[in-house]
Amino acid sequence: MDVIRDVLDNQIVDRNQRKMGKVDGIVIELRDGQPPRLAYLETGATTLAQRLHPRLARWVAAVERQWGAKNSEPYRIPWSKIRNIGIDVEVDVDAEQTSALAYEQWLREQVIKRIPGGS
Amino acid sequence: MAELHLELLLGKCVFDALGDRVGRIEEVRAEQQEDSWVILEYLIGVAAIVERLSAWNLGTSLLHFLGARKLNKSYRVPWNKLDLSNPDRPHLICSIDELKEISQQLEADES
Amino acid sequence: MKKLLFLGLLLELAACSRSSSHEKLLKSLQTVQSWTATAQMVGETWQQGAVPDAYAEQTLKKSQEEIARETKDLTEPSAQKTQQIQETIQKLIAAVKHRQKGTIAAPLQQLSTQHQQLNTLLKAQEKQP
Amino acid sequence: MKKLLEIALGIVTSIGGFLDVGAIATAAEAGSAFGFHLIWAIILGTICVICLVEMSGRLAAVSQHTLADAVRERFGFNFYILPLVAEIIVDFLILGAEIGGVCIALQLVTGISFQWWALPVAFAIWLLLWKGTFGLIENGISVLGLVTLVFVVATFKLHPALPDVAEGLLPIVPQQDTTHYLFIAVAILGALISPYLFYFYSSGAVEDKWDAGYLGVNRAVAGLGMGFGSIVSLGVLIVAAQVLQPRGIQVDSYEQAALMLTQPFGYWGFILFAASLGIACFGAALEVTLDTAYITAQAFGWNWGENLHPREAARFSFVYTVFVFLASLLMVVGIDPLQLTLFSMALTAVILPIAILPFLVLMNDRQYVGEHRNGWLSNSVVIFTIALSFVLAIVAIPLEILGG
Repeated sequence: MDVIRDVLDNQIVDRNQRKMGKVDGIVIELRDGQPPRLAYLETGATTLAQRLHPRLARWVAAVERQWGAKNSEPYRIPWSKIRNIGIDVEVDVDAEQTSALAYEQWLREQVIKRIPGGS
Repeated sequence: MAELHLELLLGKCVFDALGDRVGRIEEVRAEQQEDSWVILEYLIGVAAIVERLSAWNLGTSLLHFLGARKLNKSYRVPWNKLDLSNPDRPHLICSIDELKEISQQLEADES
Repeated sequence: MKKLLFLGLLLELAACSRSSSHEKLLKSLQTVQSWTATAQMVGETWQQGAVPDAYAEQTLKKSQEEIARETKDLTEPSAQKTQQIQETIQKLIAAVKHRQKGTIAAPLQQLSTQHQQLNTLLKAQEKQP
Repeated sequence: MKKLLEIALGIVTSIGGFLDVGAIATAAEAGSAFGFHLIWAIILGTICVICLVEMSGRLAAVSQHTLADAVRERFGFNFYILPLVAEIIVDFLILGAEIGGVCIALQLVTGISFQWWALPVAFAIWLLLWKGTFGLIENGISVLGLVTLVFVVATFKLHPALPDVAEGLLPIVPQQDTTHYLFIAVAILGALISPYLFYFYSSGAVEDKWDAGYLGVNRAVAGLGMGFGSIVSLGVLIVAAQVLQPRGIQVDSYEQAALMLTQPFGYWGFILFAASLGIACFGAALEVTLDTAYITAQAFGWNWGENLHPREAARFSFVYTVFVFLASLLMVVGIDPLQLTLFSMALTAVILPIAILPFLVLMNDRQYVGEHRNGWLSNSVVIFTIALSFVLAIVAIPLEILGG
């Protein structure tokens, strides 16, 4: 498997096929005398910003601390939770229960539902 | 056990033991071993990008058109030949001559 | 890429510095000509009942404004001509305002003559080197 | 039978989708200023857009990916952010222009200045997106869009001299007003080859759940639909050349263009022009707004879909809500709609390489499209047209702005 081509930046869907973000980062574990192991997928604004520029990442993190939704840390998914890597990366979690959708949920509750026809 | 962000390794320049530039990391190959996925090798150099886009026909003809006659600076580095103890400056623990070049491999694939 | 852009910009400046006051004059005259033709067509179509009153009034006013703006850059004898055209358009506007289809025929005829005179002027200017 | 219906519907949609403020404005400007001499630009742009629309439908049908998804996955986010930002900026200007087109249409009919219409129009667009489904938007607007065929009817009524029209197929650069000629040529190409169309079309194909069985439908819709759309554009150009040019009217503002149908049809011609402009722009405004929400949501992997209830795709709905109101502000402050249109169309030509080239690479990627890869012909047509538009754009835009 080509990790960058086939996994990084791909769509993540939960066990109900709900879109829950994309693979913003891949965390590996370096081990003595053994090949590095793919440990987690990460999804979240700070992880993404880090790739563009470290300063942008610090700025995003500061903004999130100030105004962000709760639990806005990048969300980690252990590699063992991955069910299938095809067009999308399918993981065995329920998106609504994770912090990956913190902003989606915040917008839904605070903004969208308050607009007529939004609830 | 040290953790490392793979996406931040992308595009990092790899140096050999003498401190010369080898190329940039563009792709990482992994394989399933028993329960876990492990990294086998890192692909370095321009040809790695073209391969990542798997657009050999268009890519190579375009590169030829732009004047790149050979893609001889692209290598595959086995996981145990790359020292990642300083992720900002990854370096080889072997000489370039021991590495396989990607372009040769690809020509073999094509034929 | 940057070089290409830079080259474009250079060409630009060269072209601009060459563009003489004569070319500017021509451009102004062409614009006046186009808006005069517009006013005339609006007047005619309004007379035939082919456009709404509000539209006719607005567009005539706009033609007048555009012509006035160009007139500032013009010298005699063109400036005098465009001044006359503006006055004629004022008559068209008055006719439209009072919804009097009968009174628009005369100023329309006048505008048509002035338009032809303007064209002659424009042709003469175009022939000059 | 179902497929036939889909083809028919798709063609109707494309006519509606193809024709927007850019197509009408640039064709009117071209015809009034240069007669038939810019017909070649419309033909060239149409051939290129047929190829590209066919490709984006093929990509979506074969790989189940939208164009934005595919570019992000293959090229990585760090690359995708470039076309994304470029496209959002251009979409913003185009949306402002489309809203302007609707407002002008309303101004023509009511006499109330276009600035007053901007917010109500933006609200109507938003309401339709908020409440409507993809099918309603696609089919409803496009059926109304058939009114634009009035330009084709007008063309036949005006009996243009065929040899003169045929001469317009050859790209001949005139001695006078060369820069303006090139600028309008660029604007025509930019108006026809609008990247939002491809992103939108591929997202639509995914929303409609196309698979490889739809390749034939896709080809028919792209070819016939875009072809018909282009005939309407040609109609606008020919009518402007027949009616406005002989009188010496150069279209500098929409009020002047509004006169072009009064000669063949009288009062109804005026109303039909306003209706065509209003409906075409309203449809295109819906598409541009949706497109921006699509590409943003797809960039970050959010849930998206016009068929979803707003609460199921909160961030997606939020993006289009904010975007459409921001873009309408361009009109509220009173920027001239026609100048904004021409400028944003020419700017589109500048971003074409970055928006289209990654797409071409994907269309040659065996993993994505398998045996349905591009042939050399469509590759060459697209590369040639994009390169031509880009070069013309960087030469003509500064010239036009500085006033040469």
